Amino acid sequence: MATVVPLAEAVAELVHDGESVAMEGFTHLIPYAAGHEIIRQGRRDLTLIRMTPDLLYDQMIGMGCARKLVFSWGGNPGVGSLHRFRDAVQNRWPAPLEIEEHSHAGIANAYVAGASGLPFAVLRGYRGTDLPAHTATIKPITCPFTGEELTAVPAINPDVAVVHAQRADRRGNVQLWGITGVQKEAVLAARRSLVTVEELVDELEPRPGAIVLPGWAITHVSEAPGGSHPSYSAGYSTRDNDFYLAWDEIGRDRETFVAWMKEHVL
Amino acid sequence: MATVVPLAEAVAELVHDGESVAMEGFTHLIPYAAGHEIIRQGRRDLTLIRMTPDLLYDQMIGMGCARKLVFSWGGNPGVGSLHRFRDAVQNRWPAPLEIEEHSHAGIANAYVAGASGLPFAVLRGYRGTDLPAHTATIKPITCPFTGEELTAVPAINPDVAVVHAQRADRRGNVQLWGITGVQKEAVLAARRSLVTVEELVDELEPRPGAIVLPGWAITHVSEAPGGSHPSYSAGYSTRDNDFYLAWDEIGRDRETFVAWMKEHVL
Amino acid sequence: MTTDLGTDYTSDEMMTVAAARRLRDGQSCFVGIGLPSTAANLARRTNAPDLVLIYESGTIGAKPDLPPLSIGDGVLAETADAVVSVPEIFNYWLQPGRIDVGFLGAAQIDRFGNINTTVIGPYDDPKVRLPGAGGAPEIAASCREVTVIVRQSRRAFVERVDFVTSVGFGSGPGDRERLGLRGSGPRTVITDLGILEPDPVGCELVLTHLHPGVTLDQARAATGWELAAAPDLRETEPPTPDELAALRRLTGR
Amino acid sequence: MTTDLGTDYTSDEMMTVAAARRLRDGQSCFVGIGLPSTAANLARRTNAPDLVLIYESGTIGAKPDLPPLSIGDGVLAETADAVVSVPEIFNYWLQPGRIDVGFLGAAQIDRFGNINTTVIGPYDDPKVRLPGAGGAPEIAASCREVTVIVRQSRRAFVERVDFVTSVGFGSGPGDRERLGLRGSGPRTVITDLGILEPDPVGCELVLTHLHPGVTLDQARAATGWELAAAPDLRETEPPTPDELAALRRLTGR
Repeated sequence: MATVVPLAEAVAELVHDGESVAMEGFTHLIPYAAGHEIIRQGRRDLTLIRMTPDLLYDQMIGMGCARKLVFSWGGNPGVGSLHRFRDAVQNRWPAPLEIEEHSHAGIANAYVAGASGLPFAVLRGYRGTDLPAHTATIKPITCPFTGEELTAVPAINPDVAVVHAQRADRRGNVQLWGITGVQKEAVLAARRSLVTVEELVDELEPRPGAIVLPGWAITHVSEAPGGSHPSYSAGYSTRDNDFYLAWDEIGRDRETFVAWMKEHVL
Repeated sequence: MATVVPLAEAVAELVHDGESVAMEGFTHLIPYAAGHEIIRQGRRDLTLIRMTPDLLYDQMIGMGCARKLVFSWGGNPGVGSLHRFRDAVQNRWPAPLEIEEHSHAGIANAYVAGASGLPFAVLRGYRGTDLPAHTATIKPITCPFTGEELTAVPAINPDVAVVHAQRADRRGNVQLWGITGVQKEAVLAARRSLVTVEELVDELEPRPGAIVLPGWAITHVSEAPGGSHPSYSAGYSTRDNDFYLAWDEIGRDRETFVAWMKEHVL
Repeated sequence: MTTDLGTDYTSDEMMTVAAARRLRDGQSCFVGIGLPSTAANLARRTNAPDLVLIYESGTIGAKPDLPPLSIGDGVLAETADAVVSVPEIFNYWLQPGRIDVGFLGAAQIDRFGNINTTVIGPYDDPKVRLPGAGGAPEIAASCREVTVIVRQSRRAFVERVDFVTSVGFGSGPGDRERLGLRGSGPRTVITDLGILEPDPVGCELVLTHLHPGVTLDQARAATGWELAAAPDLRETEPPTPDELAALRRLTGR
Repeated sequence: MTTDLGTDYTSDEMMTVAAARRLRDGQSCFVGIGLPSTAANLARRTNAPDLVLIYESGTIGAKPDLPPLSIGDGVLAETADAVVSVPEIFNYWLQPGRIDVGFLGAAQIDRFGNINTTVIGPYDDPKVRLPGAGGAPEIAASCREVTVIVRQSRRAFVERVDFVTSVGFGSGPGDRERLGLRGSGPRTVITDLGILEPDPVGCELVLTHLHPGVTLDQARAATGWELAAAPDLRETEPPTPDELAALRRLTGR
């Protein structure tokens, strides 16, 4: 059964230097509050896993939390590049960043395998692209019935998964709705998990489009109202598209970036 | 885009002798009305696919529609045996019945592969059991990353899938809720599909726990109020457990069975 | 409630109560239909109010008032914490080994706890065609442990099952590991006569408890192999009045 | 609306209008972000009101009032016929080939329609690190056909992409079949200068349309390979006043 604890305590207990951390949320429900807490606690050498690194991992990479990034699309959606991610890859600033690069379909299926207790997943993917030449975790596999060659990716089983959701009850049952992305898979694939929520409620009222993650499948729940900003939590907030546009300037320059982080996060 | 047509017309157009037909609905939303229409139209030599044959396939087998059954649990849930199924397997009455036998996990994953456009699915299943010795569609597969041996089943891609749902709008978008079983997978895995519904509505009002199958992924929709009896349609009817209990007697004897079918179905 | 309630119970009631007691509060339990479902629902009303009931229909945390007839009755979905698809319940919930206890029935069970629910007699020319596997093979493989509930008789308790539908300990020690089965297998077999548990060395099911009034000879007469008794063979505690009252509210007896 | 609207448009507007026209009513379209999203949303307001927009965030049949900034803006989920998980959108909807058109952008595209959105320069020591693959490799593989929208320049239109993120026709005829890619590949590349389509024999992209006011020499100067023109090279119909008005309502220009 998930226990409800303050965010700083949950992060201190669950996220350790050198571990693999998956923070998911596909455009929607990105766990910024938790990521900022990881930055404040000065975690280092993390393997950060996320389909779309978004501004969150741009910030974590720029603040030196990461040793490695596993991802499938590292941009500022609809705006352009993630400059801290680019600076790390192109110029090793503030530290070298190893990358393990996939497609969305590949990572999504790797999480599915992880959540399913399987060592690998099969997909029609990557064939003919240059990704397999650079990513060791993409291999061919042959159908035992038809002989057709397809692609396999190994399961992702992070040490910790962190996601944001709209609500939890006091027993740690979590409810989320809208675009739910790959969050269920990330939580179920992980050894430990933290769900930050907009609101703790006495009772989870059923809602159209909502999924529920039972508390017994989660380690900790923490209240973090507004914790998905500048992403959004459907029913609570809207996406701060202006901030995403503004980040292009903030993130472009190392000093501007560090100053912004000092003022707003540290 | 699905077209809304009368049930008899939909069955006549979509279900042909000798084809494979998957009728799904896990205890809930079993498409009895459509199955009875198939019986009335005198279809023969069908390969019937269904995780839990239930009374529906007991009736179809007993009426001679089937040449082969692909299944994972052939009982009357909570009551006992399916006597027509047993009579076909043990005594070839009214016709020999070839069987292809799986576990629930195996068939569910075979549908997932079918819906996903993959030739096979991988699972931790069947190992150590006697099923692989009798079912050719169960094979070992080795993880290309860990070397671990797992099990593969080939995709199920039926000629036709038939399911029952609570509602559809006039554009053929289908809404179902409660226990939704493997219906989405069956429809998406099939070459053609028929969804019978309790009710046609102008607008699908969002509902907690509901999933929507877009009309463009379905061939035909037919109105069939009460079409899941003696199974049930959450929000419209409750399971007729008395009928399931009574079937044990009706189905036990060939003559009683035929008389019942003549009176209630033909 | 009269004072002689404690002795006025059937052997099926004793079996169901003994099974319910094996469940601990807060555990998750993948429930087969029939006797297992009744026992799991009894546990939720007695010793394990926060037991998480999981049915293969996709209902997680169902809280039915009465044991359902099928594993997909409407009450399961209406009272569940979450309802997921059938592929999801097997792939995301059962397969990774995150469920504590699998509760299964059996038509035949052998000395190594292997279960048959497929056929009596040869597969291609069966004497009795049974319903088949359902969710059982993967429940038996993946739950952290398995409890089997089955009435004891020579017909059901056989030296070797006619068909291995669900693996217990295969042909003995090391087989589960060799097959890559993640759960620890059938730790408890509860019958109307007593309780059997696997010998930790040889994996053979041995009698550890006799229900009140049942003799070792009776249990042996109802077993198709040379049934060994544990050195510390004990008598099962009879149903308490509270247990019996709760069970009878469930079964409507 | 003034009469000179028909000639007062930008090359990006011409590009978007030309892309929108390629979509037919009732088709399903897997939409990439940016220019593809604007074009698909324009089509829904002009020639294809029943176009089914599918975004990789899992929204099926989204009907946004304005093109979203990201592929996961709230309006997509609120207006969708169905919202599914990200694994489901790729596995059940994209992968089997049931989606008619994939709409993609590109940083580089080569003469065989292969797309690069990963790196400029060597992978291990890139000159420019681009966002990467996202959903594109599987969109390019599995949609029945693909339309690419990209501004034409020598930097973008190269003899051979630095990195194959998404396969067009590989190194030529037969490659898609050999790789087991199910869709028919990039049937149309729409730029700010014209439209390119693959030569049916050699699979090389050739110029089939020039937008009004653009010359063949201009198109060739913006292409990093010897650009061939189709024998029946035509001029694109300029945007109609209605198309332009609808586009400007969308983009807020």
